[in-house]
Amino acid sequence: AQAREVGVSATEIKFGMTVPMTGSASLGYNKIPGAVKAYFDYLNENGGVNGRNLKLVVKDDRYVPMEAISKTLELILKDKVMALLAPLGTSNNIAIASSVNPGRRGIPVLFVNTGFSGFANQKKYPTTYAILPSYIMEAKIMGAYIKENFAGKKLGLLYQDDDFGSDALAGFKQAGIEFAVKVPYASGSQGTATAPGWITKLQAGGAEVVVLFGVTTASIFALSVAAALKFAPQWILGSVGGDATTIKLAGVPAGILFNAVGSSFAPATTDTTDEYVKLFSEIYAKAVPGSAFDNNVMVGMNTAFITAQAVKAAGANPTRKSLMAAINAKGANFASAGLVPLNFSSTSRVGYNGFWFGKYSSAGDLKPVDGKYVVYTTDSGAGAVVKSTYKRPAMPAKGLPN
Amino acid sequence: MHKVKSSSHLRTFIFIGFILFLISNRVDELRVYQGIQVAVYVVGISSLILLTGYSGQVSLGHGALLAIGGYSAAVAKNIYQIPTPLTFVVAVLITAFAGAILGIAAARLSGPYLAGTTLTLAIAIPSIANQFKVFGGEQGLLFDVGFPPLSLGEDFTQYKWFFWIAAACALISTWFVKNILGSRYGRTWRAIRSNDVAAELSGISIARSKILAFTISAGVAGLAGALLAMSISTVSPSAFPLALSFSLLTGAVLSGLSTLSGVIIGSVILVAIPELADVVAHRIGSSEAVVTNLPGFMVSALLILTILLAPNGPVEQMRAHKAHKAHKT
Amino acid sequence: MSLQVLDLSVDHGAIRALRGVSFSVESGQLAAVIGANGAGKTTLLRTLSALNKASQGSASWKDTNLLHSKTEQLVRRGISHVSEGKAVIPELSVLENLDLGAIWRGNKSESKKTRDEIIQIFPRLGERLSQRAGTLSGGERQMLAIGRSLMSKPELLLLDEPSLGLAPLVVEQIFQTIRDLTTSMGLTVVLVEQNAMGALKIADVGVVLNLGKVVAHDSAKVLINDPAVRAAYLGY
Amino acid sequence: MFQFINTILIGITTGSIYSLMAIAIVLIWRSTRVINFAQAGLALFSTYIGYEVVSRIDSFWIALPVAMLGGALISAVIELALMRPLLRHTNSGPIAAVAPIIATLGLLGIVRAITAFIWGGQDVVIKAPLSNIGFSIGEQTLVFSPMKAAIIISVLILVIALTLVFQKTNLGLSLRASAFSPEIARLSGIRVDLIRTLGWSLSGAVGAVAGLLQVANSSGSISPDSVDFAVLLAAGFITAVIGGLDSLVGAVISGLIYGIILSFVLVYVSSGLYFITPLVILIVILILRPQGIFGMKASRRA
Amino acid sequence: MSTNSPILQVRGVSISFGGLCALNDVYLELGKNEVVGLIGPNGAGKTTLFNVLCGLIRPDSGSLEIDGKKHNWPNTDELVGLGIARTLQGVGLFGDLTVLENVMIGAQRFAKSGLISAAFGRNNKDEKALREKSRAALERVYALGLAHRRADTLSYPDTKRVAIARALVSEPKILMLDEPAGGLAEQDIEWMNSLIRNLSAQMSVLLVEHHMDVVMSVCSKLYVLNFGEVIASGGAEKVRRDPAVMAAYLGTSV
Ligand SMILES: Nc1ncnc2c1ncn2[C@@H]1O[C@H](COP(=O)(O)OP(=O)(O)OP(=O)(O)O)[C@@H](O)[C@H]1O
Ligand SMILES: Nc1ncnc2c1ncn2[C@@H]1O[C@H](COP(=O)(O)OP(=O)(O)OP(=O)(O)O)[C@@H](O)[C@H]1O
Ligand SMILES: [Mg+2]
Ligand SMILES: [Mg+2]
Repeated sequence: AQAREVGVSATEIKFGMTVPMTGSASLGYNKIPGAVKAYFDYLNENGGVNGRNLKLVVKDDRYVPMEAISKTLELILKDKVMALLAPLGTSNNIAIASSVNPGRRGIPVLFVNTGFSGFANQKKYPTTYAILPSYIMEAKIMGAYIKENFAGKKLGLLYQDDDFGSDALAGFKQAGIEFAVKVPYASGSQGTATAPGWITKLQAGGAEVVVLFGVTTASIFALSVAAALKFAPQWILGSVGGDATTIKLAGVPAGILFNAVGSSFAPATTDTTDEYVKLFSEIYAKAVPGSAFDNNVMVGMNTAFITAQAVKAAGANPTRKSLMAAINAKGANFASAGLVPLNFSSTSRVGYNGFWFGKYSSAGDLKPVDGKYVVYTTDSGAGAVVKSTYKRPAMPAKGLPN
Repeated sequence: MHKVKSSSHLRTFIFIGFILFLISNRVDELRVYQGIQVAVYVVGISSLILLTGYSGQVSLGHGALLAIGGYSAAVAKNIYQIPTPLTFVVAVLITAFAGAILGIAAARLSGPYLAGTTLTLAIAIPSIANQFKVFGGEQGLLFDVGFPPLSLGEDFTQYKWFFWIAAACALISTWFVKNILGSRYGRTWRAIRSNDVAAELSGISIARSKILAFTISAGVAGLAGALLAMSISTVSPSAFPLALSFSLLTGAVLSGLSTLSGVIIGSVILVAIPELADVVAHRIGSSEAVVTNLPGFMVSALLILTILLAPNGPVEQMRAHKAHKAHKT
Repeated sequence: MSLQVLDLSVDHGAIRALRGVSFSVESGQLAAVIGANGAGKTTLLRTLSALNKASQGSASWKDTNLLHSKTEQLVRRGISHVSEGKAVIPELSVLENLDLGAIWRGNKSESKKTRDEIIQIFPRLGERLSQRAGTLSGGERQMLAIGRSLMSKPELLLLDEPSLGLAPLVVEQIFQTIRDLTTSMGLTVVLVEQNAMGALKIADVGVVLNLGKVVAHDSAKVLINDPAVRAAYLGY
Repeated sequence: MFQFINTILIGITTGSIYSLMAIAIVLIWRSTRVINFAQAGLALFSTYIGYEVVSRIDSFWIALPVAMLGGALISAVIELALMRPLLRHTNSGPIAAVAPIIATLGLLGIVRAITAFIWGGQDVVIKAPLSNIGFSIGEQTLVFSPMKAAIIISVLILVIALTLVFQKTNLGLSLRASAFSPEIARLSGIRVDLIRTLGWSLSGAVGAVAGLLQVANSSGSISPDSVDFAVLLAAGFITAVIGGLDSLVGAVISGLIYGIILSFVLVYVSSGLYFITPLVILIVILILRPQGIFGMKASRRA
Repeated sequence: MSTNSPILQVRGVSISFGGLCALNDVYLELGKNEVVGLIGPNGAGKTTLFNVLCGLIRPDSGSLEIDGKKHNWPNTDELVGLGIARTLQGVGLFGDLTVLENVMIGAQRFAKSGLISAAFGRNNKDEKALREKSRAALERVYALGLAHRRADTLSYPDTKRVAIARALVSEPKILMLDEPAGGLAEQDIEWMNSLIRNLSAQMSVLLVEHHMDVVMSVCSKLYVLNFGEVIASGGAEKVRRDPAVMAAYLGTSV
């Protein structure tokens, strides 16, 4: 047998992930590793991939670039992982890319966990694969949706006062959306002290439709304060901050969400009729008892699922090269929980490129309007927003890579 | 305290440099990178020892000064295309200037009031990056020192290059700081700390000395910031969290506030502990919750133990211990 | 025998400050402890009020063992100590400093009465009740320190160089006051003094310390006339 | 106009909670001359204790005293086991100023970790005992609800109670004496060790109230890494410093000032300035009064 | 009255704290190589006057002349420059510095090398010079043996020696001593007397003291303060017999 690739042994393949497990930035995200492991374990119980188990090594970077880098180096040099999997955070990923430079080392960076569009740039990041639709895409699409459904209404926007927000603003601008009230908040400031301020502003501005384009905690505080102030506009929640499970867990009365518009690329975590949600939530419940099945878990497990297919597609003796080649060649056709298409190809590192819209039920669950998913797709550039006819292929048997 | 024969110091420092050079050729890239981190901490901590240990001004926000240094370097390089070596100088100068201004305010503040101000500074400074576009927002700015000169050979890695730069800077700045602390300036600061009226009666201008201390300390911190930026090739708000300021203070205490000799110890511990803690945690860690939180727990515990058992740092502790032994016999 | 000190030795780390000190004071008596700088006078007093730990020997007041109790307990047993060098709290006002002395009684009206009596003795303090103690003059601080300890209505009073920094006139007054307190209130006093003459003049008994040892222990009269003592400590 | 009123109300409620945090810090500062950076951590821990009670017998108003008791006990233990020996041998040299800071920072880390060990990293929710729905005036709704009213009232009660205790008893004087000069305090018959422990436990109890009210005031979720408590850490310290560290009144007033200014900046200037405003407030105030609004100037005399 | 022109002269110094008038129209003259005593009851204003002279307190009114030249009240840190050195009532050594370092602080006005040369370790010559000066000063107070002890381990009398050495090393024209004999036992007082006496060969001395025997044995001239006012001044013997002084300060004995 020829020399095996780094991180690949006869019995297992190692992946490495850096993610904030502690510290203020860790909220919610610290469930992702558990989710990935949950799926990997399930997969391994069912024979793994070509007889090899998939293993995840997790490092806590506390959301600090300096640590993200040293942890990444540990993963590469000490733990000898085959590829980096879903490293989290825009600035951390930029730091890793430019300092550790996996590109030059030929180490795959699969499915970076950020909506920053830049990582799809193949020249700059030759081994990096994005997966989340970019914030710009989301804003463009949401813009189109608003035009279509809420034309002429007075619009309000809550957004994060950093790149996440500025991408959003750029996207809405492209979509030609004008907001009557724009409320920025400093990332990390969302809380009891600030939320009432947002709402009074939106109220004073007389917003009829309010877009919550922040993180989940921001949505939570905005919604609960709005309830307290009897402010009930038409809510539209972005995918980042629209996770029904988390919102409800945080004690926001379900009633408030009723009829709010939500968007996502994955099925709603509360939609148990969805085959993926059903399977994943079962697996997760067994693996991490007592922990709620929320969006982060959903995305985490989905990422693991896609990774497994990539490994499978990379052949009997997968190498870093063959792994990336496999994604380039077959990535677009990988099965996934996503309700929008994947766009991997030899020339594209873009993962999901669209969203579907639905409404929150009286129970506070995000459901497609009268049962069918309305999916829009676009790109991070000047491209138009198109209603997609994409139909998600059925889930392979037992949710294992075929 | 301890007299300074700077000439012999110079030799020691050159010797250390040579050792480091040899080491850097033996160890793997990870260790080299950690070497860079150590160097960054050495510079940062020595700056803090000068300010807090000698001139008695407690700074809870030294990370902010590092941030200023890092951003100055990055802006100087990206926007004004200043040649790389100069960017470090720029970082030092600009941060020193900022330090001088801070020092003017600080000179009027006592203990907790200064601590409070510096703390808020550490919270505020990084978030400024999102207010002005030049600082590149959350993604921050790239700071690319460039590849090692080819003359050093093909297999000469980026990090080894960074390490050489960082180590050189660290050695030089530590040598400067050591000399200054050993000179009448260091003596003056200690005098003020122990009795300001008496110091003033001896012809010392308290405000001026304190501001001077803040300026020098800031300059050194600026260098640390630039080096940090180099090591991660970027600057971004999240690179200078409040935790960084606390780590530096921790490192200063682990090194021993009253002398520079222990600075390397503190820095190494800062870098080594998280990794060790990780290993230990995975050894004994049963549940997920334990594995993720044990490292933090151990670092904090170590901190408290040090302050309980060796409040003046290992070096002083050994010195005291020796003295004690000598006394017994 | 009310105050009993037997074979008392005290160390400051390496330095042995007291070496087998023994003496005793009847209740109602005024004992003067004199000796050169570094003789161990302060150490003696500090040990008697449990501020320093003894390495051997014993010391008792009435039926209280002084070496095995806490300072604050001793105060509550009527033992009060004016430590060396203007023992006041600079950040507090004169009034607060005084009240401190009687705080453990928790009886405000009574402590007010005592305060007035003390102000009788040191009128200057009365004029300055609201002034921060840190801004008092050296002598005023000394007065305040003594006043504070009197506030606790002690039976045994330990005074460490009360005349330090006081004007001759005031020194006289203070010595007189101490004498009166002893005779009128039946107070027992141990008075450590550099001003050996002044001290011995008002004292009943005297203890002479040198390098941590008791070199003489006798009635004050005898000591005053002892040529050796005169030569060494009275300066003529 | 209406927005104006609401902005003030926001400032008052958040500010009043900061005041509590500041008071907790002041109490410890007064009794031991230590700034307790673990305060927010301890408050969080006590809040979790309260959560345990609520989740068992579902009564916030019983959880409150229990949490206070818990906070008091823990703080007492910390004072006895950690701070006392620490201060005993770090009372001179440069370390003296830094040791307490380091120790309490370390404490913060430990408390956080232990909290995470016990209750895990995820959110738990404490339901607010009263409605958070604001009172309405005609069309409009105030940022002022039964819950917020209750919060302000409890803060008032607590502050008044403390002030009374300090006035009626000599506790205040004993605390300060023990802090400024333990030896002289002892020589005055004050049980210094007891007093210091008392100072810490009082502060622990107050911190617990701050924690629970904070949660009741917000969406109700807590986690070891809760942003709100990270904010409490800074806000409490900053307000305590602004207030001058030595007076309860100072803590309360500066808490309110801080809360109100902040909410006005956020509403009328820009929410982006959230992290910069405190610095500006602090610098402006300290330039005018280096010893804080109610702090007293150290008089310097040879 | 001193025949030689005064080296230090203050007139009409007044200051009040709140209601209390601590100094009221106080005047004082110090001749070259003269030892002048400032005495008076507790709280008379002696230390306050010292503090005014040292710029620790700004007076409400009053004028200052040094060497016959008018001067506005100096900042504390300018004193040594003007050739004035002072010891503190509560000694005030730098506890965690060695005795030698303590004195070197006083000698620093003679330092030449700046920050840069210090940073490059080019200040050895300078340091050596300071060290020599300081040793000399310690020599003069018979404390050279203590040079390398930490200041806070000294016995009380020794701290007083070092404090004076630290003042001397700056080579002052005027030396101000606040209660130099306070807390000293007879033997040490003797020594202090002789030291002060032969200091007056090189400089003028202004001292506050309650020990009358010290005052009488070293001072040629006395000023008596009471309630912030000069109630008597002039030759030591004359002043001492002044009934007002007796009543206000000395009392019957001594
Ligand atoms: N805290 C201490 N540490 C070390 N040595 C000490 C300490 N306190 C006192 N000493 C030493 O113990 C001896 C006795 O000191 P003590 O202060 O009791 O003498 P004293 O008679 O009070 O002197 P003085 O008359 O100056 O007050 C001296 O040699 C002194 O140096
Ligand atoms: N900052 C101040 N506020 C109020 N009163 C003050 C202040 N400073 C000094 N005083 C008062 O002014 C008077 C003079 O004080 P000063 O210290 O000069 O007296 P002194 O002559 O040195 O007395 P002693 O011989 O006891 O040291 C004292 O009554 C003192 O209480
Ligand atoms: Mg003594
Ligand atoms: Mg005086």
